[in-house]
Order: sequence, then C-alpha cells, then structure tokens
Amino acid sequence: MTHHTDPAAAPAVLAGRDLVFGYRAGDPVPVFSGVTVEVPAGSVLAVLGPNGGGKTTLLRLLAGSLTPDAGRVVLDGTEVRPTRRGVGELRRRVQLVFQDPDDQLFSASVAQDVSFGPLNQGRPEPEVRERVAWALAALEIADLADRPTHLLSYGQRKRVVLAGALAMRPDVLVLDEPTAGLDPEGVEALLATLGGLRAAGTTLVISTHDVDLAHRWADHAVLLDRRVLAAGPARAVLTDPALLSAARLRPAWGPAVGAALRAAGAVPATAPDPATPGEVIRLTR
Amino acid sequence: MTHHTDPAAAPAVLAGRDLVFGYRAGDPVPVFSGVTVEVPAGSVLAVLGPNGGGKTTLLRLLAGSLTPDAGRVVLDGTEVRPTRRGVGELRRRVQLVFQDPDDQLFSASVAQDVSFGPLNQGRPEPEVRERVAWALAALEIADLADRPTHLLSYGQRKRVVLAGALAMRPDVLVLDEPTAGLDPEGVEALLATLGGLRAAGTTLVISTHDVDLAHRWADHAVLLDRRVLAAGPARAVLTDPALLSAARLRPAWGPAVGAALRAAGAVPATAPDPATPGEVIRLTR
Amino acid sequence: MHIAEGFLPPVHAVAWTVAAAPFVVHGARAVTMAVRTDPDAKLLLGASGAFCFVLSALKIPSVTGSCSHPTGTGLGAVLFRPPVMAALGTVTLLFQALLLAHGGLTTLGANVFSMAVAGPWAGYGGYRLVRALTARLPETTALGLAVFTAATLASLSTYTVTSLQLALAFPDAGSGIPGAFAKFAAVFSLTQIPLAVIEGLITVVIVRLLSTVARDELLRLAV
Amino acid sequence: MLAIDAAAYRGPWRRLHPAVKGTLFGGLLVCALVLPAWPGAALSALAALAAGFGPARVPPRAFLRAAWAPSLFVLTGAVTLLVSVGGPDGPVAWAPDGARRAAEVSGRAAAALCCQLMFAFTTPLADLLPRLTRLGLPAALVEVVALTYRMLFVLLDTTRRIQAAQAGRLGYRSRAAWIRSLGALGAAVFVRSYDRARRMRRGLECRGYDGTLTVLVEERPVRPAAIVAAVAPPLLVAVAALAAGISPSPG
Repeated sequence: MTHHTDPAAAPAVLAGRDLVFGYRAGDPVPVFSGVTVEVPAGSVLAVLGPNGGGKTTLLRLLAGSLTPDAGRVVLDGTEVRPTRRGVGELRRRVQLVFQDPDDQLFSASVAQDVSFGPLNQGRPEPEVRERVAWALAALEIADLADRPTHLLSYGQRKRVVLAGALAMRPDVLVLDEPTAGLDPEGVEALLATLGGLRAAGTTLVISTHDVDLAHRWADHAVLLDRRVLAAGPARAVLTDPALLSAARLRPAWGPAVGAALRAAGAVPATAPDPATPGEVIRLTR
Repeated sequence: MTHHTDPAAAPAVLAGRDLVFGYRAGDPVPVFSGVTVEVPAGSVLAVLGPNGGGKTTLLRLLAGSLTPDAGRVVLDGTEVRPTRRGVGELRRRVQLVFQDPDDQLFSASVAQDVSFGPLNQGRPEPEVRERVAWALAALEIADLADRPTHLLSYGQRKRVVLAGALAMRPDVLVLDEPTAGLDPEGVEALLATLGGLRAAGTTLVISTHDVDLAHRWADHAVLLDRRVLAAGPARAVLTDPALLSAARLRPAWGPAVGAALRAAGAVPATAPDPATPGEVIRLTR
Repeated sequence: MHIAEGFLPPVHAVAWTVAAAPFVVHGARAVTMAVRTDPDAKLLLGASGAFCFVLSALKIPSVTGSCSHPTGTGLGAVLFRPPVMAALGTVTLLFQALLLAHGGLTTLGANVFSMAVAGPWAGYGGYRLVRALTARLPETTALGLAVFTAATLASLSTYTVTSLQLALAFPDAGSGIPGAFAKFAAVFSLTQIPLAVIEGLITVVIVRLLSTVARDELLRLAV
Repeated sequence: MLAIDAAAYRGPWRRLHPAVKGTLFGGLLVCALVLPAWPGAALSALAALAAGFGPARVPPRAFLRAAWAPSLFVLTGAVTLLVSVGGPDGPVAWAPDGARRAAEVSGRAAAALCCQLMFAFTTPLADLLPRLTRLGLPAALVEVVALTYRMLFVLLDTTRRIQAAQAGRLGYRSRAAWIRSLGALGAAVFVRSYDRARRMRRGLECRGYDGTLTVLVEERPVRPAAIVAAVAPPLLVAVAALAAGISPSPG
C-alpha cells in the first residue's frame, strides 16, 4: 500500500479503520478487507478502482448502509456503535446517493420525495417545508417541485435524489458514480452544483473510474481494489502510472498532456495541467 | 446540417431516410424528425449526441424495434416494408443490443438464453448448438455457458447479451452505449472483442457520448440532437469543435493533444493523434 | 403462515393437495388463456409472479420482534383476480419452499389452499363488498377502505384456515377439533393478528401511490 | 443473492441429474413421513445430513440459517400438542401422551425438513424448471414460471437497493415510517416489475420473440447406476427402521 503523507489535511470528519466486509454466505463476491480511509473535513475525496473492487461497498459502509464484519467507522473522532442509535446518527450526518436515481425515488411527486428524509427525522412540518424548498433551490430544480417523479429526465432525477439527501442537512455527502449516465453537458452542470455545495462547506466523497474527473476535482484520492492500493493527495496518487495500472485504471489525460506540453516548451514550465481538451485546443490557436 | 462527403465509403448496407418519430402522446420526449443516416458496409458508425437527443430512438428504428411515423429504413438498397415479414427480416439481419443487459436476458441459463434467437430463426438443433458454442467463444465466455444469469457480473451479462445477438449471425450489430457502466479494463476488453467482429466483417453501429471513444474507434460519425447536425468520416466530424459544441459534446482529447504536440514540435508533423494518455506519457519519457 | 415440511400427516397432505388442485388448475387455465390471446401477457405474468414473490419476502415490523412477512395475497387478488392469483400464489409458494425454506413440498397443497385460494378469495370478496357499500364515498376513501379490508381479510383468513388445517390434523385429546383449533389459533394469533392489520395499512399506502404513479396499469388491471 | 440458490449452483452435486437427487432426498422424505418415527425419521434425517454435508458439501452455516424459520414453526406447533383444552381435566391441562406426540411430530417434521433443504441446497431451480413440461404442465405455464424465476432476481436486487436508500434516509426508524416506507417500496416494485416486462418484450422482439420462449435444453442422460445409488439409502433406512420395529425393543 502506498501512503502519500499529506501534512495539510484537515482532521477527518469521517473515517473507516480496518474495515472488513464479506458478502453473506453463498454470494460470489469475495471479501474486502483491512480497508482504512480518512475523509478530511471540507474536502473532496475520490474513491477509484475497477468494478468489483469494492467502491460501492466502501461507500455504503461509510454511510451506515452496511455494517462491517470487522473494523470501525469513526465519525468526528468517535467510533460509531453498531446500535440503532449509533447507526441512525451516522446515517443522518452522512448521506449516501446511489448511482441509479430510480432506486431512490419512491414517492409520487418531487417535493414529497425530498420531504421523506426530514419527515423521518421527526422535524416539524414548517421546518420540513423550508428544508425542501432550500434543497430544491440548491439543486436549481425549484420549478420541478410538483412534478411526478416518473416523468422526469435522467439528469433531473439525479438532481431530485441529491436534493433528497441534501434536505437531511448532512455533513458529508457520499456519491456513488455521480456522473455515470450523464452526457458531457450534464456532467458539467452537476459538477457546478457540487462545487457550490463544496464551497458551502459540505464534505464530499465520490466514487468513479474516471481518473480525469478525480484529478480535476478531488483533493484526496483512494485507489481501491479489494484493499487500499494507495491513498493521499489526489495530485500525487493520480499521476503515478504504476499505481494506476495496479488499480487497473487508465492514466488521466490532463497531467500526461500537461507534462508533455511543458517538456516540449509549448507552455511555460510552471503552467498547470489542462483540465479539458478545450484548454488544449485554445493553446494551439 | 453539415455533410462531409466521403468518397471512399462502401455502399450502405443499412440506411434510414427522413425518419420521423414522436413518442406516444403523454410521453415527455418530443419529436425527432427528418433524420437520414447511412451505414456503410463493413465499417463502424458512431452515433453521438446529448441525452434526449434521440440516439436510442434512431438505433431502435434502424433495427426494427420501432416503426417510424414517416420515412424509410432501407436494407441492402431495398426499402423495409412495415409488414411482419419485412420487419422480421430486418430484425434478423440487424441485431440491437440494449444498454441494460437485463432487458434482454430472460433465461436463468446462459447457453439457453443464447439459443433463443437461432431457434426463433427456425434453425435445426445441431446448428443452434454449434452457433451457441461459436457465439460464446467469440465473446470469450465459453466457461459461463451453464452459469445462472443472475449470478453474473454486469460486464459478464453484457457479453452474454452480445453473444445472444451474435448467435443470430446478423450483418449489422447495433449497440446502445456498449461501454456504459464498464470500467477502463472492461472497456478495453470489449473493444478488443468488437475489433475481432469488425475484422471478421460485421458492420457495427454504436451510440455513445464519449467523443474520444468514437474518434479512436469509428470510421463514420453522426451527430444527433433531435436532428442530424453532422454526418461523415469520424476524423472530420469529431475534430470540429464548433460542430461538437452544437451537439452539446466535449471535444476529444486525442486530436486536440495531437495537434498541440505537432504544433509544438514535440512529435513529427505527420505523427498520428494519440489514442490514450499512455501514448502521451511514453512521449515524455 | 407456512406449514413446514413434514408437519402434516401424509393423508392430510394429500387431501389438501386434492382440495387445492381444482383452484390451481382453474388458475393455470386462466393464465394459459391470457397468454394465448396476448403474447405480452407472458412477460407481464412473469413480472407479476416475481412481484408477488418479492412482496412476500419483505420484512415487516411485528410485535414479537421476530421477522414476519406479509402474505401479499390480498393485494395480489385485487390486482390480478383470485383465479390468476391461485396460479401465481402456487408459483410463489413453490419458490418460497425451494429458495427460502418457507413451507414445504409435501405441505405445498395445504399452504396453497390457505394462501393462494382461501386468502385471495376472502380478500377479493371483502374488496368487492366494501366497494359496493361505499359507492357513494369519495373514490380515495372508498378504495382505501376496500383495499384495507381485502389485505386484512386475506391475511386473517389464511391464518384461520391454517389453524383449521392444523386442528384437523392434530385434534385435541379432550375437546377434539374445536379445542385444537382454539389452541392453534391462540398460539399463532400473537403474531398473525397484528400482522394482518399492518399488512392492511401497507397495502393502502401501496394502492394510494399506485393510483397516482401507475394509473394506466391499474386501469388495465381494472382495479 | 439467495443463499440456498447460490449454494445449489456452486455445489459439487450440481452436475447430477435432478431425478437422481429427487430420488435420494424424496425417498428419504417419504421414509421420514411414513415409517415409525423412531427410528425411521431419525435414520432418514441422518442419511440426508450425511449425504448433504458429506459428498454434496452443503455449507452448514447457510443450512442452519435456512432451517431456523421453519424450525420455529415446528416448535410452536408442537408446543400446542403438549396441552389439552376444555377436557374433563379443566380448561387447560397437560395432554395425556402429549409429550410423546409432540416429540413424534417435531421429530418427523425436523427429519422431513432436512430432506427438503438438502434437495433445495443441491438442485438449482434452473435445472428443474425446464423439466416441468415432462410432468405434463403446459409449456406456456412453464415459461411463465421460468420468467418469474429470472425476474425475481432482478426485482429482488431493485428491492434491496430501494430499501437501502430508504434506510439511509431513516425510513425504518419508527413503526409509522416503516409502514410508509414499505408502502412506497411495494408501489415502486410494482411499477418496476411492469416496466421490466415491457422492456424485456422490447429486448426479446429484436431476437425474434413471437410469443413463445423456446430454448435449447441440454439433455443430460440419467445414468441407471446413479438412480440405483440414489434408491439405496432410502431403501436401507426403510429396512433398518422396519427391522427395528419387528425386533423386540429393549426395555
């Protein structure tokens, strides 16, 4: 395992320590073991790895949606007890958004769906209403409030699900493959929205196998393939071709191109890596 | 509409002319109209466009899974009649593979599922058995033959569906977002398999919003956003930033980087565009 | 409430199989007819069967703290009608026996009689009756009442028939079959009666939601 | 996804013809039900467990977990046999012979349960379903059953994900929330099941679906030697139990 030390990291708001998880007897997916991750407060952590490497399992363990067979989940320095109360508190403060929005939309209308969480928290009605309005506004979908959920486009449904999680006012938002299935425009719009949440102080954990996205967007990165292959600042972890290939991932374009252009003298030696092909095109104009 | 003429193109094995389709009343997706595409024999055609732009609709129309409200589908120069017989012949020769493998897997056993198509074609049993074995071998999943479908991974199920389509020995294979949901390793493995089919003479139509994939892999490209924005050789269509932006797509890295490196003198002026970031990294070593 | 494998004497197991057979054959015929007239029906019936199985595998809160499952037969009877439900229920029970060890193979006939025949018919009867009686009430209220009645009645009648089946097999030494019925009914009432009420409430929520998000399907099923 | 099903596909007995396993465990099941409970049921149970945990390598933990719920039913049912109500000895009294009856009934049921479970743990449903037509069931009906089997896994997967999402938003914290969540879940699963059916029709049409779902079932011949081997244990159990019944019991 490679650990790049990161002196600048904030204290972890959420952490998993030595997590072990094996699906129930008979299931074909084997064990995932000894996984330790730290989620520094106020930052974006990207979890990368191949399919079947345990990304979703790790996210679900961190959000209290699965109980580890061994190891601990630590919230704000305190170990989460595997009791109703402990797990309830973890779930409230750490909200998980699954990949497929259809798995999370089960009410008739958008506003009803978004109110599901706050109502379960036992909040009084005016507060629930206020939270729903706020969450819909944060996702820029206030106009969809009264729409039936099954008539929305895929991108809209993704936003409604995010609003539903946000309405719980979590400290940490955990997103499983948030950009999967979105077209480039949808990806950019979602990233802009997530950028707003990040600026407002929400800690984000995202899983992806898009190294370019992680490199451009995350502060910290974890490479996971049934165990942690590397963890540390995104810039260090995601530019090491050997590490990426060990995690069965493809290197990112951004840093590769940046290095090549700097080496060729096409850009100054201090120029940052391009984040999009558009930036490269502007160079050659 | 931009049409890059393509003098080297083979005659179209399949074409859609002036296709019009409006989803049934009440559905939110609006009309798609006046769409004309040509699928040259033995090549790879990529259909690109934003979500909701009609990629899946076009693929379904071409494969006889939807009947156009107006316009014609032409197979080998002959118009497909909207009769049982006409559509049956189209469906036999043009096989559509949907994005979600669970839409097409109905049997609990892999080999049984793959045998469904050839049996419907009225093939005798020994031939069906031989075709099933051949299709499973072509997809490199011969070892899964008697596995239960529900215990397969997503990537494996995608391959089984492809084998089911291939066992019908189609002339054209139409794939809706074939790489969606696969990790980089899975994408490469699938492309290698599809490359084999292509080399063996199967015409391929794929939809995607990954411009890099299309640029690297397709001979021809169509940009679709409820109407055809551009059509022609992939190299021409997919390197035009204005066209791509009209189709709400992002430019590809490969051609952008190739141009920048050539301009900077980092590679010879005749060097091809890099297909992967790995090739760029090798340059700077 | 599934009678476990081997719990009934062989003669009773056979007798209940014979008793359930005509209903199941009738249901199977209804299914085959539906499939013959409409090829789409095959896939819809397969999906409905899977829905019934998944419904009966849900865990619902119970007083005893043990894990309980809804029967789903009341909802199934309202959505698919009792004859089709006899066939789908039999498939569900067969799968439950082989995939979950809920109920047995020799006791399949007895379980089919209580859960795929008696339950759906009682539930559907209740549903029709309440629908007729509440024709003047607003539709949402009337539908809610009818569905609650159907689900609760289906669950309760399943429980009653099962108790009766056990009483017939194991008459009380002192008071015979009525005494045995009282005993079995009392022992299982602890879990089954609250369960019936909760299942009724859940079913109302389901149908309320369906009447907004799946109106077309409900119309097609003529609920 | 379902422990019994997964074990049945992975076990070493998967290759055996279902008829062989049916003969073995079915025969033992009949022995458990019709022979004198002692020692018939005990011997049947022993034979089923020996075959299951021995050569068939059924995972014991999964077996115990599956046996739990039906055992609870058997115990609850047997307890009621211990007492008698409304008889001459008062409203509630110990039933004469109650303990023996309860022991016999629960012994038989436990033995039968072992046979049933061992059959289920070694025989995948996918091997069983195509052979239902042999029993004279109409092909259309068997196709519906097979589709149900395939679709239930897709739906079960959906159900678990929806339930996890609801739990994440505290949907199972109180009883009222639980009922609300299950109701929403039931409705969502119904809608999804119909959607699945429609999408599958669309997918199958491309492969020439015209109303029948014919597939090629690989015929596995039943080896007579295997059938003989499967008949032997039930036969031996029957002979042993009957012999024990004839010989004077000690004490």
